[in-house]
Amino acid sequence: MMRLPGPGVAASAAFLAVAVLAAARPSWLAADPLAADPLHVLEAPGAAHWFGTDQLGRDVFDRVVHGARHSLAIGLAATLIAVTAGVTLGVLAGLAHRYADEALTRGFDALSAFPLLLLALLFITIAGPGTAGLVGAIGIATLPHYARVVRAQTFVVRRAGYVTGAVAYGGTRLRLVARHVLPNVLGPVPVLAMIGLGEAVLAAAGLSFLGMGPQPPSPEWGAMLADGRNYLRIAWWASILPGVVVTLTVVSLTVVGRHLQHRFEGRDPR
Amino acid sequence: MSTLIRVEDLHVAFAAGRDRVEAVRGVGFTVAAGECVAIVGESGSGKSVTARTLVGLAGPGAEVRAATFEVNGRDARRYADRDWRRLRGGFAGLVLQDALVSLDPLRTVGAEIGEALLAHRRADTPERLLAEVHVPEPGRRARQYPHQLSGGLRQRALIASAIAARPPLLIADEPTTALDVTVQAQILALLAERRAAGEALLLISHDLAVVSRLADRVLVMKDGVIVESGPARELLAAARHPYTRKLVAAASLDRRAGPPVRDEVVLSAAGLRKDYGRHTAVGDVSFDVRRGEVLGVVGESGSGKSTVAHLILGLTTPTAGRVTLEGEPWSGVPERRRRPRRRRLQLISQDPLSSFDPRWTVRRIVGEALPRGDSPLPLLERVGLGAAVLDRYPRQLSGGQRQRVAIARALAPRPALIVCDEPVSALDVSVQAQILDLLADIRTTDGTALLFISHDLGVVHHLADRLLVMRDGRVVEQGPVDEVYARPRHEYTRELLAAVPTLEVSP
Amino acid sequence: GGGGGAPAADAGQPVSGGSLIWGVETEPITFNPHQYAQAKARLLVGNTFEGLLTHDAEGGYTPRLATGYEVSADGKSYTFHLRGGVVFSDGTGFDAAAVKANADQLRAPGYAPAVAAVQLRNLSGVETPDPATVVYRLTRPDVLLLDFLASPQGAIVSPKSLREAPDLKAGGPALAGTGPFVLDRYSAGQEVHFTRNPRYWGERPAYLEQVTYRFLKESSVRVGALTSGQVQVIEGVPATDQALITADPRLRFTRALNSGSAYAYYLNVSHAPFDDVRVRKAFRDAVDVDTVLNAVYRGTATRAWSVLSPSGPFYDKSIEGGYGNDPVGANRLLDEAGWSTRDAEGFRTRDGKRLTVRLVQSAPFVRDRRDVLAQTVQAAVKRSAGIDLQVSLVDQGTATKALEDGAYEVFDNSRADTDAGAALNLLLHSQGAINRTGHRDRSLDRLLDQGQATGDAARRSAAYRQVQRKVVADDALVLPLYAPADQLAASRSVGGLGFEPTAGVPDRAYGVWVAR
Amino acid sequence: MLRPVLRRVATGLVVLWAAATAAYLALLAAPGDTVDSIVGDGADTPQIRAQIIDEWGLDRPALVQYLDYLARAARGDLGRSYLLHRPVSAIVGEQVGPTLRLAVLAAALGIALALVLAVTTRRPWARRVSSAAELVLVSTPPFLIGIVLLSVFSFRLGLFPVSGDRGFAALVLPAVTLALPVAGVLTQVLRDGLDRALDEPFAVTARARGLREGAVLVRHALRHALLPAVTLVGWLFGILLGGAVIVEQVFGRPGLGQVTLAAVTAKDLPVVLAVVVLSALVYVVLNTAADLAYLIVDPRLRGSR
Ligand SMILES: Nc1ncnc2c1ncn2[C@@H]1O[C@H](COP(=O)(O)OP(=O)(O)OP(=O)(O)O)[C@@H](O)[C@H]1O
Ligand SMILES: Nc1ncnc2c1ncn2[C@@H]1O[C@H](COP(=O)(O)OP(=O)(O)OP(=O)(O)O)[C@@H](O)[C@H]1O
Ligand SMILES: [Mg+2]
Ligand SMILES: [Mg+2]
Ligand code: NI
Repeated sequence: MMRLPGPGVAASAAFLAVAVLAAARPSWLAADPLAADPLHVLEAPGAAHWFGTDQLGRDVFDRVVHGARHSLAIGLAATLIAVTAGVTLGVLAGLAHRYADEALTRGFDALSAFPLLLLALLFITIAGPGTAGLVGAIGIATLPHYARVVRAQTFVVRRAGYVTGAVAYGGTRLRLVARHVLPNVLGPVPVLAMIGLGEAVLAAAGLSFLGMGPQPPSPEWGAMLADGRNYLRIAWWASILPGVVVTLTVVSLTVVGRHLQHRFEGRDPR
Repeated sequence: MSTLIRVEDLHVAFAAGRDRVEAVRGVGFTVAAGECVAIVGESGSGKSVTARTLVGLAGPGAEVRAATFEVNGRDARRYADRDWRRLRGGFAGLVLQDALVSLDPLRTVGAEIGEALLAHRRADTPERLLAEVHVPEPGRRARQYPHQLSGGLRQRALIASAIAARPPLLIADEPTTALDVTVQAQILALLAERRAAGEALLLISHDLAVVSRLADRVLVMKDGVIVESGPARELLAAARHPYTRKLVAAASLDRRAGPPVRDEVVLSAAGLRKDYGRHTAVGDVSFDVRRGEVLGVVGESGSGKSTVAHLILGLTTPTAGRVTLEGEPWSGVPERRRRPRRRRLQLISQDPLSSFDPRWTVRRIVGEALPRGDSPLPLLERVGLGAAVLDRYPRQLSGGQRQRVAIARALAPRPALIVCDEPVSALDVSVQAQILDLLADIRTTDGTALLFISHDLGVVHHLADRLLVMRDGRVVEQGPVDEVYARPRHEYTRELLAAVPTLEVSP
Repeated sequence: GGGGGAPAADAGQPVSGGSLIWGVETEPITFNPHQYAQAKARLLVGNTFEGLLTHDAEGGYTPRLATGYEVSADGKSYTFHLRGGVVFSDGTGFDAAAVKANADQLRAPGYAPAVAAVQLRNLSGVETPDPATVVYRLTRPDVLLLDFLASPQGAIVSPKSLREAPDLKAGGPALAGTGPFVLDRYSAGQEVHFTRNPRYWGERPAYLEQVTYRFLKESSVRVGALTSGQVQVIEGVPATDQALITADPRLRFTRALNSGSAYAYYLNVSHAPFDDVRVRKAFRDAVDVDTVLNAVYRGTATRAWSVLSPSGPFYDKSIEGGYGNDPVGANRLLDEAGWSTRDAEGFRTRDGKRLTVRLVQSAPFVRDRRDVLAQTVQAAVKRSAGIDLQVSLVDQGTATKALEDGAYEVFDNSRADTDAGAALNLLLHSQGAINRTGHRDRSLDRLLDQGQATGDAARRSAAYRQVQRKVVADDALVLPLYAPADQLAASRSVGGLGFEPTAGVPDRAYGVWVAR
Repeated sequence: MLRPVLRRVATGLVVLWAAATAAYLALLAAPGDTVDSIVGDGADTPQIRAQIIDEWGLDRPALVQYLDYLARAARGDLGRSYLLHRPVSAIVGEQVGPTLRLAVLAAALGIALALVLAVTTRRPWARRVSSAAELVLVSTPPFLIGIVLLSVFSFRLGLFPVSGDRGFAALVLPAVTLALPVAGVLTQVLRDGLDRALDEPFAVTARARGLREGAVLVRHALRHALLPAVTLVGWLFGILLGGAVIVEQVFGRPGLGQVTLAAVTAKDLPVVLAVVVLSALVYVVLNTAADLAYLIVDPRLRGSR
């Protein structure tokens, strides 16, 4: 039943590969993102500058490539926080007794009651603007999503025949959780996280746009967009092109993530 | 008698991407007005697809080809969407296989029936139709939602909506599966009544016994092909095709007596009771199981059979009562002390798939129950499986194979008692017989006692030494199988026995 | 009213009536003139409120609600004669008691702590010998009192509203003044609406019947609103859009330099590396300010050579061209100062420590793309001298914290005080409330005190010239960058637009009209 | 029916309290104290500081201030803004209107668009185009959409006013900006739900009764598809409120977003807390409403036979 991915999935995967390469080894693809050239300010895209130059005469393409590291790293770190904390809390809630479960669930509710932006603002007032605050805010804000999914999944697995039945083979509770519950609960998490990564990148761009992201001159995509929008009238490329890259990245992550999800579910009839 | 349906060389294929499924391959038959035709066959043989194709609902992506395809006297191959619509409900009513989920859960039963009336501009009322299919209090029921109705009532409502526009043909796909035997009998009676009223009936089932009472003609399907067909009685009396013979044999399971039972009690339950809130799932159940004995437990859905199994296994704590395992207390003992003795009790459940960790291979599943280092292969061979399945995942096995793996796993720790909760209910009849034989073998050679739970009296009769009849959480009758069958004392047992569909082979 | 700009030919002669919509960048935190803290809000305050004095084009004062004033010989008491027949828009009359009520209110605890502690620091009391005369008594000579009385904070609010307004500190329609317009509607986040005050005391009421100021924070939105005809006037035109507007025949563009101090980097001398004057000079000279400004502001910015804006009367022109853009010299100075090695990224190091200086900008107060400017300077000092300028854009709390902890080496600021002396006092005096350089210099303090003690323009000028030379050229305490300016862009049908003569910010709407 | 509602209200209160307290602690933990934020970048002397501390009672222990805050909040008194010198209830009250109008219109637009798209794009090619468009909309930063819409429809074509909250025309572009991603997500969810519902036996049965495909879609499948969409209310709320901040910024609209942004950067504690409590309140109310809606749409949850 192995099906080859369609052209959309292949293209997305290829784009992601380039993005990952850009994040890992930007110098292979682009020159110094900080090299300002006051004589070539806001030049249109062309052979010399594929994506044109920005208000300081920096090459937008170089910045976008180098920005991959910042944007993806922020998304990744935030997702990592969200997944780790969300899965831990979700499993605990799923296994816990009624009251502990209720308390945890209310906690998720209270977190969800903060729109991402408000949470981010609060976080950033504590941590100061920059990567740390951004990562923390997005991580915490997206945590309830994973926690809820994992909690529900834990409920299902916990009641599944192979878990109730496993008691009959004389396993301890801990052994049961480690051998049956956790592996089955964690199965779908990587794919969820991949789709979530796209959302995190998007959220980071939004917060950067409001000036809460990494500090200048670091080439973060959202910040580039925000800087560039002042010049939209005379230099659309400074903001639109980084924006397009953000969109492409998120689309690719979603497409590949969903493809994996479908394959995953296709193999698993539950 | 006019011909309602005539098909010749009907092919239906599903082309989903690269995996093409030829569900129906060259089927041909006719249905005349007022006639009852039955299609039987094992799961996946193409019965439902054939039925749905007759009303143009083969499914998305289906390719339908036929040499002749006449519905209502016209060539259906040239039907437009609108022609099909007029036909559906108007010419043929379809009762789908999944009766319990074939009514929209968000709409009232009355609305569902009314919809059929509206689509065909019929001046009738849902209440009257419900009354016609013998739904008590039709006025109230029409205003209720499907989930508020029992399975039998839902099936009746579905039939009511199928016959709303008075079609001359009713297609009923497995109308009695998933229903209790007593309810099954009522639905069959209702269908017989429709037929008597002059409607033609296309009845689909995997159970020969069910259709044998009703059908004029029977078509036997296997792998998308009709392997045998003919008048019902002739076919049953003198089946030519080996597959048909297998079906006939499975439908008339004979009693298979075991070796004499020793007097040693393996497990005894005394005054077991389990309450869920105010609801009593099991009340005052007492019995003993002796070494090598098969104790059958029968009763309709919800009568507390599975709850008893869980109480015995120590998976739930009884509200009252005691379980003793091999002479020592079993219930009310801390789990820590119970753990070493757990191997003495094993479980085979109705749905083996859910009892396996989906990420584990067969090797690991069976190996877990064995002492470290022992190979699972001898056990698998014992249950009729080979090395080929060792590295497969549960989802890569057929239903019968899964149940065999489950049996192998249950045998691994050499238990004193295996609790079998509906072990064959989800299996095809032909496979059912094999699994039952395997269980009978095990009990004979190993002397393992079985607590055998089933709603199917035929199956229990085949295997059990003694019988426990449950209703509403209570034991209404208990005794040696032959005795209970021959002289049922309780009213409910009599009802159960009467409802069991039996092959009417003799002319 | 001091309408500066000449009537434009397009708009013809002044006409009375009509209404105007004006897009402004900043929504005031408060409409109470006493609480005024945003230069960008000045044009709004002036519509409703007036002080005893106002500035003239030469940096002196002309009477407004006063008809004249005398200063005592010791410079410690100022007597004002008040204009008669002036009424507040709530109908109450303007007199000496009203002036005194305002002064008292300003010094009431918790009302306007900044005014009480800075501008009125030397005020001992206000006396009202008769309803048309007010005497301000000072503890020591302080000419800046006059500047205060010409400033928005010195404006006179109807005593009745001081007593009765529900949200006194926030201001709004409940606060009555004597100005040519009455604030009658305020929708937060959106706009503020004024109608003409028919009983205005001046020679004529305002031309416009109504004027609406819309708060359009995004510069692109502001310009878009003007070019698409949704507003007739905007202020705060970003450099990138100025060419676009000057090229549009339907629009007119004007700009004026603000008064007060230039936008400059103040260097923190209280710890390394800027405790060494050589490093300060190197930093100052490593920047090619003209090129940097050109890149950021595309030729629209006016370079500042001094700590003061070139528009003011105390500006020392002789300082121009005397320093700066000398990478060779800068590198030599750094070598001398011991920062002679370089690390992998090309930054200078000394004893293994990188030559890092930090600039902390508070996001809510960044304007004119000063964040972008900072990045350009950052690139410049890295390239030409290997200095690592770290710029962080933070919230107000974090910025204040950094300043308190001394966790900065560069502090950026510009002040739009009408009297440049006030700005210098705050920024450079040892006791200055925003002296962030950590510089304590007796001789500098003495010069600043001299400048504040006398009303004689020539003597003040002399003192302030010395100050400028000292802090910029000699001590390299300050790296001046540009002179803040205000811009106006308007449809050609709008006449009478202009800037306040001394402050250099857009003037109130008194002299503005719209051609039919 | 009463018990679950009471339970929800109780848990809602807990959520409210937790949110308010979390925000309080967060601001307390932020660098720089309250006095700093009130001083801003203005003049700063010990004298000024003393006056400020006295005026706001900042010398009391943090716990006392917190309890005092809670007590007053419980009575509906949200205090006064440090920065704007006005009652918080007035500030927030003024700004709720524009944000609410924006959010409601955007939600309505998004939902309507999603319904239309999900129902009309059932044919394979239309579906493919629509799915791709949804994915792009969902994946594009909302401010990018806003900026592009603004440039094209307001600056270039002059069809809509640039900014502000004057009448319906000014609301169109911001609402569309906000509605597009919402529609993207909802369409995906609805389409999934429709696909699943149309495969269900009851849908096949409905067809077998002779119903038109359209009738099956609208009368049967749509309701089932709506159920999972209802659970998205919490998400919708987040995206609308969060998105509103950005949209208000881009379009220069008044609203809670602007107030929040300003209040947090200036550490204007009373305003921040009011916004937090308000948003938690809306969240709780919406979710309760969603639960009740679920009860209404899905008879299976009403229990009792
Ligand atoms: N829509 C579909 N797409 C692809 N394959 C299908 C589809 N519907 C049915 N099939 C395949 O067609 C074959 C026949 O299915 P069908 O449902 O007719 O079996 P059946 O005889 O009714 O079995 P059962 O007794 O389990 O109901 C099966 O292999 C099934 O997987
Ligand atoms: N965990 C539980 N909580 C509440 N009620 C339960 C629980 N488990 C079972 N019941 C109830 O107890 C009764 C007996 O259930 P049980 O599963 O034992 O029936 P059964 O005879 O096995 O039926 P079936 O043939 O359908 O499997 C039912 O009414 C069921 O609803
Ligand atoms: Mg079937
Ligand atoms: Mg059961
Ligand atoms: Ni980089």
